[in-house]
Amino acid sequence: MIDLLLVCGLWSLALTTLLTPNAFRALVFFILLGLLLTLVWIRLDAPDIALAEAALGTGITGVLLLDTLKQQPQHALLCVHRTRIFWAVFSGLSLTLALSWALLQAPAMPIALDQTLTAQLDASGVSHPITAVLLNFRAYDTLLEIGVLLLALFAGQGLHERQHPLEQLSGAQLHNPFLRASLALWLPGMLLLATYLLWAGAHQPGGAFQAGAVLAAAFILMHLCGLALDAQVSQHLLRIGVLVGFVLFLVVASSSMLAGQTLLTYPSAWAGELILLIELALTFSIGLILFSLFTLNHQMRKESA
Amino acid sequence: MNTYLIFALGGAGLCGIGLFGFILHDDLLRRLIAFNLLGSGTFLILVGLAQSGRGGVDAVPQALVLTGIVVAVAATALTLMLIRRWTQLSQQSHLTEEDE
Amino acid sequence: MIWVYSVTLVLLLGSLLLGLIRIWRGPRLADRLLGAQLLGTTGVAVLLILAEWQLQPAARDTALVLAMLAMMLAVALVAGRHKSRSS
Amino acid sequence: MESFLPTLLLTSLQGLLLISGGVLFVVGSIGLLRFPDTCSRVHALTKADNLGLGLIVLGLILGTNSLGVALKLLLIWLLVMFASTLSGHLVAWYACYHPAEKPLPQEPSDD
Repeated sequence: MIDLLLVCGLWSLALTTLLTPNAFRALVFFILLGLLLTLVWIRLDAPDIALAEAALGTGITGVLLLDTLKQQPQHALLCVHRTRIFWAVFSGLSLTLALSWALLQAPAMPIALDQTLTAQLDASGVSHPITAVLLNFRAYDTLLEIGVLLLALFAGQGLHERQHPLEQLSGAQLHNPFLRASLALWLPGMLLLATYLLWAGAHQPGGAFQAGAVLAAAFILMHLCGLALDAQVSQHLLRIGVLVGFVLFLVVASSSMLAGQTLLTYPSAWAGELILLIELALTFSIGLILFSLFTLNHQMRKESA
Repeated sequence: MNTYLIFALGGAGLCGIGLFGFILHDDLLRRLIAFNLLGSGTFLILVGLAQSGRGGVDAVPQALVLTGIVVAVAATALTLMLIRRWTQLSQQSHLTEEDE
Repeated sequence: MIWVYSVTLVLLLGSLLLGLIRIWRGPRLADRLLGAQLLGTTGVAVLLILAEWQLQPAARDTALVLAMLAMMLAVALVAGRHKSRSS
Repeated sequence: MESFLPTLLLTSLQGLLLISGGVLFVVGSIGLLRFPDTCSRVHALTKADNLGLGLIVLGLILGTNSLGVALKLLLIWLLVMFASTLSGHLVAWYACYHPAEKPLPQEPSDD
């Protein structure tokens, strides 16, 4: 019952987001869609994804879109051709129908990966299966993922050509005493939350991704309040921080080759410690990369202003 | 009809809605939102289908989706930058179509 | 006990719908964000109840994250406004 | 049989707390819907809803027997109260200090 309601809510919010002519309304409905998705992931027994969705959806995506939307020229729904509406409805419906048909026809899965996983969990050094998959059994994916994040960051840096002097970066300060005072309480709280999530990842839902998202949100909050991180810390330090996750991961992954094993095998005696170390570096890097993507966006606004 | 399958079907609907919006809109921001909907639908299908086939929690697709969500946010940020650059250069918020 | 949880969830759902109407009506961005804040608080309540109902303790962590990050939108609203005015 | 009455009492108290918390949420939403302008709508958000969440948290605390969970629930409530104080203040600040932003016709609206 509650599941059907949630699905109907998802669909109606998605349709409203797409069809409403008012851009701000669409934005807020999109943020709410993220909130609803968080509930859906909890219902699906995927609390790790729910944590990431809550942190990324409200902390980063919402802020990014809000930031962009205020700059973009607003306009109403364009009057599109009748044929285009037809094609849009037709292809949307046919995709849905095809996917649903495929879902209902899906044969039983022959490979029981989860049983292999449970059998091997003791060897991984952590007791939470998702962390074990991310950082041990399928560590290759995670390595590539942080590489993709770095690529996105480099592409973004390539997009905006002018380098800003630091004075400009520090930006205007928010003259709200209450906000500034509460920041002193709130930022340590967010850092604590990120640490908790990182620590929790070894044996319960949580881990580097969620912690990195919360860390990025903390950096963004600082930036929004006029405490620009890139004006306080030198650029070199920031660059090192962005790279440290990938480099450390790669070093640990390839050092096993020296001992004559294949890439990405941890010595089983200290697999747990190594995973924690890599996760710490990954958290920093993910937080800094997401934050840098946000500031790049932010600076482009200044160029256009 | 278990919970997992309901949400997988919901994800299929979300995919369809995303594709619909992607084709319907000219505005690049709306297209980005539609694309994000498509992505969320895909994630729902992945996890929902795997778990409904198994009748329980399956950690492997969950880990995959977790990676995917973070990459999707980074891609969204990059796309927003591209959109801004385009708007700055061309003074319009949708792509020009020369062959119409 | 289950029916108490269901009744509370239904009430929260009603509150959610009313909040949606406010977001729909607007008229200003500030009103819409207020609606979003309200739904954030409702979401925290729903997560806490689901944590009890589904025996999913991690839902409480999610509620914690949501509670900490829900005010970022308000800060973004004010910060963006101030900067664009000063520049 | 001795433990029967306290359990019944506890359960009914918990039910009362949870349901009245839910009712308060609905009341807050009605306030958000009915109040005439942004600054007064902040009241509905920051008062009724936080009380509602507090009652729900109390009800859930009565149901658990673990100290850690109870403390975490309390922490969540405190955080939500603090956050909604802050965001309510910011939104009201924005709304009252920038009344020039008010013009409705600029925003394309279909209602």
